[in-house]
Amino acid sequence: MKYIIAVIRPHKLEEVKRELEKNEIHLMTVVDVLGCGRQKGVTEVYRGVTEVDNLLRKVKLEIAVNDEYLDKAIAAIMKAAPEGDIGDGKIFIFDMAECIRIRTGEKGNLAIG
Amino acid sequence: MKYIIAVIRPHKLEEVKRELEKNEIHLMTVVDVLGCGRQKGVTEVYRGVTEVDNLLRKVKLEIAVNDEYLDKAIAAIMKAAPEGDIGDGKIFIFDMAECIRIRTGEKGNLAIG
Amino acid sequence: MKYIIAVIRPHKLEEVKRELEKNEIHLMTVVDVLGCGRQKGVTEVYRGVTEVDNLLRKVKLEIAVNDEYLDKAIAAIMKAAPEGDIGDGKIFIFDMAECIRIRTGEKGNLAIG
Amino acid sequence: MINAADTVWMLIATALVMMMTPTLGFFYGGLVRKKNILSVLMQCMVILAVVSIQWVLIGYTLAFGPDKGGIIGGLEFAFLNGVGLAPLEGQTIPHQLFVCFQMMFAVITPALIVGAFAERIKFSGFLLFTILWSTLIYDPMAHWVWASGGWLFSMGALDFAGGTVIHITAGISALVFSILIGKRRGNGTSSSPHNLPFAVLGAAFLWFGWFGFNAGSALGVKGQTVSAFLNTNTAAAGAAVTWMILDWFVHKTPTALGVITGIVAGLVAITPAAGFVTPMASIAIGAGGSLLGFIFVSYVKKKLGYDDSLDVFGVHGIAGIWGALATGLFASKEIGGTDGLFYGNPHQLWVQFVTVVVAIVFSAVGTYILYKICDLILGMRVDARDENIGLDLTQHHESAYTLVD
Amino acid sequence: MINAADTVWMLIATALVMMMTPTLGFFYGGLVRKKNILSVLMQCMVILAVVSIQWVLIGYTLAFGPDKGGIIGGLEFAFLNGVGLAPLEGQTIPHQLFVCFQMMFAVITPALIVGAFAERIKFSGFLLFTILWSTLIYDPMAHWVWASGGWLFSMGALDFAGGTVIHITAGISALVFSILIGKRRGNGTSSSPHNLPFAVLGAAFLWFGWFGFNAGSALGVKGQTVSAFLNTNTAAAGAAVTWMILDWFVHKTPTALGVITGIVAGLVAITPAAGFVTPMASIAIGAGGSLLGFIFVSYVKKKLGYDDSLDVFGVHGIAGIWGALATGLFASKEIGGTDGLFYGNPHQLWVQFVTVVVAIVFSAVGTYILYKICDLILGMRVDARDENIGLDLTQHHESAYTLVD
Amino acid sequence: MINAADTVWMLIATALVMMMTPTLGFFYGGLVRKKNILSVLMQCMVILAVVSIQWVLIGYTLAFGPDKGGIIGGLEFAFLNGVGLAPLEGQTIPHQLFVCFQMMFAVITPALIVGAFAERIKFSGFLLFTILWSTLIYDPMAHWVWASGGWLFSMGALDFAGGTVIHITAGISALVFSILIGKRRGNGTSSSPHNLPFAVLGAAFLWFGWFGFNAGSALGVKGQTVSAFLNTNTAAAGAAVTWMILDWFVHKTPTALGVITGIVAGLVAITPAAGFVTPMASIAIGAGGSLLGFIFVSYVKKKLGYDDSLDVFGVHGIAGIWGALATGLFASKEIGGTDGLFYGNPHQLWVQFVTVVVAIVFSAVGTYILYKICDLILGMRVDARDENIGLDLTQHHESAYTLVD
Ligand SMILES: Nc1ncnc2c1ncn2[C@@H]1O[C@H](COP(=O)(O)OP(=O)(O)O)[C@@H](O)[C@H]1O
Ligand SMILES: Nc1ncnc2c1ncn2[C@@H]1O[C@H](COP(=O)(O)OP(=O)(O)O)[C@@H](O)[C@H]1O
Ligand SMILES: Nc1ncnc2c1ncn2[C@@H]1O[C@H](COP(=O)(O)OP(=O)(O)O)[C@@H](O)[C@H]1O
Repeated sequence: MKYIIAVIRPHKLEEVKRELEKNEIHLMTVVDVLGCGRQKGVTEVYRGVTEVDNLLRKVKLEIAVNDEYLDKAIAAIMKAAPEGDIGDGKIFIFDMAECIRIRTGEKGNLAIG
Repeated sequence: MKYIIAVIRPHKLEEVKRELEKNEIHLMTVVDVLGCGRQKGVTEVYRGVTEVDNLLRKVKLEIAVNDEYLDKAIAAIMKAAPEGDIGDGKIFIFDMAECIRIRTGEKGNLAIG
Repeated sequence: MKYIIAVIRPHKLEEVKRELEKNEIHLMTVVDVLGCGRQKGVTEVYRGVTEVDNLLRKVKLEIAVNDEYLDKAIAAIMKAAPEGDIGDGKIFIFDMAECIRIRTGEKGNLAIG
Repeated sequence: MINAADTVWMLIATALVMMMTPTLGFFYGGLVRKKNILSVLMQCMVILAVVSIQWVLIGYTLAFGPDKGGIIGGLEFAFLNGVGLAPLEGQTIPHQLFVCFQMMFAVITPALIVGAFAERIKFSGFLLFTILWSTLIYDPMAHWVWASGGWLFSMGALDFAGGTVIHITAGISALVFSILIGKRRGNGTSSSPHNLPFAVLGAAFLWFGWFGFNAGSALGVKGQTVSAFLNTNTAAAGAAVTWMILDWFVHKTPTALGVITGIVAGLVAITPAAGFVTPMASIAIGAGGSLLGFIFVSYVKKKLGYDDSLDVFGVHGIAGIWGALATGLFASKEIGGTDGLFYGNPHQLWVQFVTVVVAIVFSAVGTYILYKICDLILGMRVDARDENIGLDLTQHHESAYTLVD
Repeated sequence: MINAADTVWMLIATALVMMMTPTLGFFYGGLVRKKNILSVLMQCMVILAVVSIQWVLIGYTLAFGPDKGGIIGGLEFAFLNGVGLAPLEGQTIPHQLFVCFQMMFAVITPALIVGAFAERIKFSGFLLFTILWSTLIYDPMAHWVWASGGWLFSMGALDFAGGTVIHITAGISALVFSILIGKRRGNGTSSSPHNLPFAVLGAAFLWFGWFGFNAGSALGVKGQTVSAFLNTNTAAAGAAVTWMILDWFVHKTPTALGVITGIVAGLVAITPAAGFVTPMASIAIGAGGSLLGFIFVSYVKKKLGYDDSLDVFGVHGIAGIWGALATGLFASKEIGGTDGLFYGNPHQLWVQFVTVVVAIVFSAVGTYILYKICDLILGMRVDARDENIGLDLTQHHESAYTLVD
Repeated sequence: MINAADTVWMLIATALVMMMTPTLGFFYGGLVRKKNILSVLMQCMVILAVVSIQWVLIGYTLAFGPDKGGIIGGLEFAFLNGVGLAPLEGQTIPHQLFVCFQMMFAVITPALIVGAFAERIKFSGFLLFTILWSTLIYDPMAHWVWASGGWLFSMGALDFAGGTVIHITAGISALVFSILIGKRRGNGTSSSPHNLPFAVLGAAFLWFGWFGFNAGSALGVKGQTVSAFLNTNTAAAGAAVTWMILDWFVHKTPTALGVITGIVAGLVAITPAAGFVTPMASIAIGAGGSLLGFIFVSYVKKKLGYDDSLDVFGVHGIAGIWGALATGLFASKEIGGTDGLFYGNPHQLWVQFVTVVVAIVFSAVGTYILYKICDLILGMRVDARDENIGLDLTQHHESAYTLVD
């Protein structure tokens, strides 16, 4: 079982979700985050104080998948998320020790989907 | 050392926290998230545009525990979180390589609690 | 490859970021969270209902690093984040199975930085 | 004869009172949880719309139509038939403007009750209840106290701007309603206001609008208008300071929510008295309303255990009762033509007392009956699932705020 | 001769209308995405500032300066030269106050269009367009309909408070503009309003301000003032209730956004008719505006596929056209001195129809030309990257809200 | 003799000025960090309450009681003793209404200073300071400039609506205070406004309220009232445009914060001049205030290194000084009865200059002394921990917003 954390551009969320759904990945958790990356932030100006805030709005997806879905999930994200510019984001993948569905108590692969 | 990520219904947060505390688990980190799951979202209507937004408000708990507390923590969540309907959420469990308390520099099991 | 999750005091964010940058760690993802820890919350009063809310505002940093940067990253956080009081926060470290840069498809160590 | 200056003042006063109902929505809406703010705003806006219509169709004539036996107005003015621009006897503003001004009072009164059943009411039940309540409780009550010929009016009850008709009636109805509909689920935990600045915004504009509410109730520009204006301000100020001090002593900290709650309590308390008392008395009346409100909200409510979500009873009911009685204490012939107890006229206090009791009994019984009827027909309370998800999504299929975008 | 009461009323009415433009910003701003709210607020505030200046320099004289052939005002009053305190002929308020009142109308009209191009316009292009549009579309149009000597005015067109001049002109320009600038990227998905309470706040204060807008258009305190006041309120109420019911039947749920949209549609619809019709007619006019708005926003827009971000055309254009025509139907001599079709004067409907057509054609063609010119000079639409990041950051280098702090 | 139209206007003007103080809270509150907004709102609401009480008890009589040697008013009117409805000599509104109107000025002045010490002040210290400052700085200053008999008034100082008494006094006190209390911790980093829309809301309603502030200062409906009204608007507009252009040139982008800051600077600048100058002059005065404010906020402040959190000095102090002097330049006999330098009366500029110097010296010294006293008694600055956690939680035990719910 794998846990995918993907940081993407906010306006790509819909597209990525749609692409994942095409690949039968329907379950995920979404968080509003600020990302600090290679992408230079947009300069902000407040009463003459100019600051390049390099914290940019991003969206973080967390997706738990069975091993056989991992490649599909990655491919879907890789397809829908990029614009080709710096700031497209990253995918981080983790081994997951266990997964439990709270409602039923099901565990492991059964619980993921 | 384990790291638990639990996605639950927002209005269950208090109960889950109370149940965890009964089991001597007092430390956790809480995030506001949107969850995309089996639970069908509530239809939203904006000037006649009807959309079933399947992103629902959830709360994500992150709890680092020593191995001997893992089962207690899971049991507490399983007890307090479910309503029995789709949408009750999931628990994801990870092996954690290290834990450090910033204040003291303590590491490992000592740092978790 | 390691994934660092650090929970710190909100007003320390700038300092920690600066310290990390000094150590050539420029990439991270930041989330607004509520933390429940040893630190006693500030009492809140609403029309005479007094509640010690023990959920305090914290900031969570997530930083993926190559193994050789791990110690640097920890040291930087340990240097900038603490105030010496309860509530300084924690660092959690995970093994990361894979990392992919969405823009280029680069993987592993190459993708992290 | 129409007086132009009076007319201008009443136009503005009317606009100000209109503004109070949405503003009340923000005062209340800021205090509920994120998932319910729209339902509160929606209820206030819908009341504004629906009662505006009800009033021109039937409400106005019931309240202010030619008196039938002291009990109710006749239907002569239904659909504003025959209601033109010529002033009513004893008035100096166009009849239609009087209709408008009174309309805004009819609007805000049921809106006050919204705070009692917030976070758990079904929208359809709410709507039916509101229409019935306006027609069957508010309109007669307004007739009794304000219409010449109304039986309480004839008794000599003093109610300058609606302490009894508006605040006691709404406050008592709120209490009864909140008992009948029951407590919110999971109440008592994590029920912090989701957006206190909105509540402050609401309170600030309520204060602003209340100048129209109270000083407008002179129905023109007279000495009483100015007295009411000044008294409104000093009462609100005195009440705010009082609540702040009580908070500081009792809870060890002055709070913003306390200050704005005090403001509203003070404004409520001065409402019946505004045109009858001196500025110094108004400070005392404001402070008294605040003190009593504080006691009810902080202690009595906890003791009794009902869940009046936003303290409509504690603030409007209690401060309203206090204000009505205080009018019987502090009224001074020099200001408004009638003396109260402190100026040697105990009878006035008795009249005020009777009015208060009538308002309490009538609105309590009336609300009880209407609640039961509406509950039978449509149901008043949402089910557990809807309450957990929140009224915004389940009753209106909307979210107030987006999380990611 | 100057009348003091009239002057007071017009001072207030002017202040109220001034307040409507920022308030409109909140109505619109609450409906866009988080990354674009500041751009909307900024546009409204800048219009308020820029058109205020344009008006005293040149706009007022073009619109209300001595008539030149029914087409435009002369430059005699440029820079407010010779515009003092003595009233204009037939008026009872200082000339400068008339300038102020009309200024606020000139301000809000281009601000209405902001809703059409929201979330994708370049600020520089917007600014140039606004200045040109005010000078070349609004000012002549105001002259034609309102200035004595203006050719539509001479035809006998009834437009009490600007249904044609303001709402049709803005609504049609919005439609043309939104077609020319094209759809928002990724439109249709996840475009929920980011802060509906702000939109409710805006709608509430628009209602409040509209009393000044409509009742102020009597230019003093008369019977018509009070009629307009009452009609404004009942029309808004009728429209809100109508939209709520339609929402409930068609979409199975009454929505807050529906109610506030209805309110605005009702206020728009009654604008040209406010001082000419009975209260009961005003309910019908409001309800009609709401019904037509509902149809356009829910069905026609989807069909036609243009992206009028915040439905300026559907709400202001359609309800404005309806209102202008309805004035020709419901106008009653008793209220405002002229009869409409229902009172046996079909000619008035014809005049209204002509005016509407003129307004449509003139504003459509004018907007088309001005858009093309501005697009050529500065470019009107931001590039994809800027649109994705949002206008707040890319056009103004500011964020409305902080995420972490 | 009481004039009804004048009275109506002053009722409204008073209500509008009352509304400005909470509104100022939103202007300021939107600019601070999330953890401090309530403290700012709280301070504004508490000032409104406390100074309202102080004023009727003692403040009014100190400022406007029978003159004692040009320095202070006597205690004859303490507790509003003998202050009734009969107008003061030379006035046409009830005496109590004059009290109310002036009260709102006394309220907003200390509220302006809130922006200087935001995010780091102890509430108790703030409260003591405010009460003392109102009584010992504001009340005498108001007497000197506005009361007949006041020594600056006798010199012929022109201050239409309080440029000197209010804005210079507050602006200078803010500067001194911000130096004494020291910089915010970690200032300079991540101090972006947490809710710019709130700041825009505040600025918009300040503009709205300022019509009451300036045009109300004519104390009735006269020619000057209308001049002041128009000038207020054009000055604000001119200033907004100026700041926008400066931002665009200097920082390469027009900003919403810039526009609203410009608006306030323009409103401040025109305040002393509003009833004395032509509309064209008012644009120049507004633009000048904006330009000078821009220079101070963008450059001088950085150079000098004090931490005036929300630029009270840069905006109110500087634009206030400019406005007071500009009154001496642009005043025209035709508008307000006195000529300035540009109309051949250099003496007026000298008088203005003296008044400005007096206001600066008096408020600087006074604030210094009062700060030191309050700091000794209660302490003025919160400790590091409280500042880090935020004033909302530590001073008021409340959070403005919930994160999860
Ligand atoms: N090593 C990392 N650790 C944590 N988050 C990261 C890391 N690298 C990138 N991110 C996240 O991904 C986002 C995009 O990364 P960025 O470097 O800007 O783009 P790209 O991947 O196209 O070079 C960042 O804003 C940040 O949120
Ligand atoms: N595979 C997954 N990956 C990430 N998050 C998940 C996953 N499955 C469920 N979740 C989270 O858990 C929430 C509840 O899941 P859902 O399928 O609706 O309920 P249930 O577990 O009762 O079937 C989702 O909204 C989502 O946030
Ligand atoms: N075991 C844990 N699991 C998850 N989060 C934790 C855990 N321990 C601490 N935290 C996070 O770290 C924050 C600081 O911890 P706290 O115990 O208050 O301080 P300290 O580490 O100085 O003792 C908490 O508010 C919480 O967000």
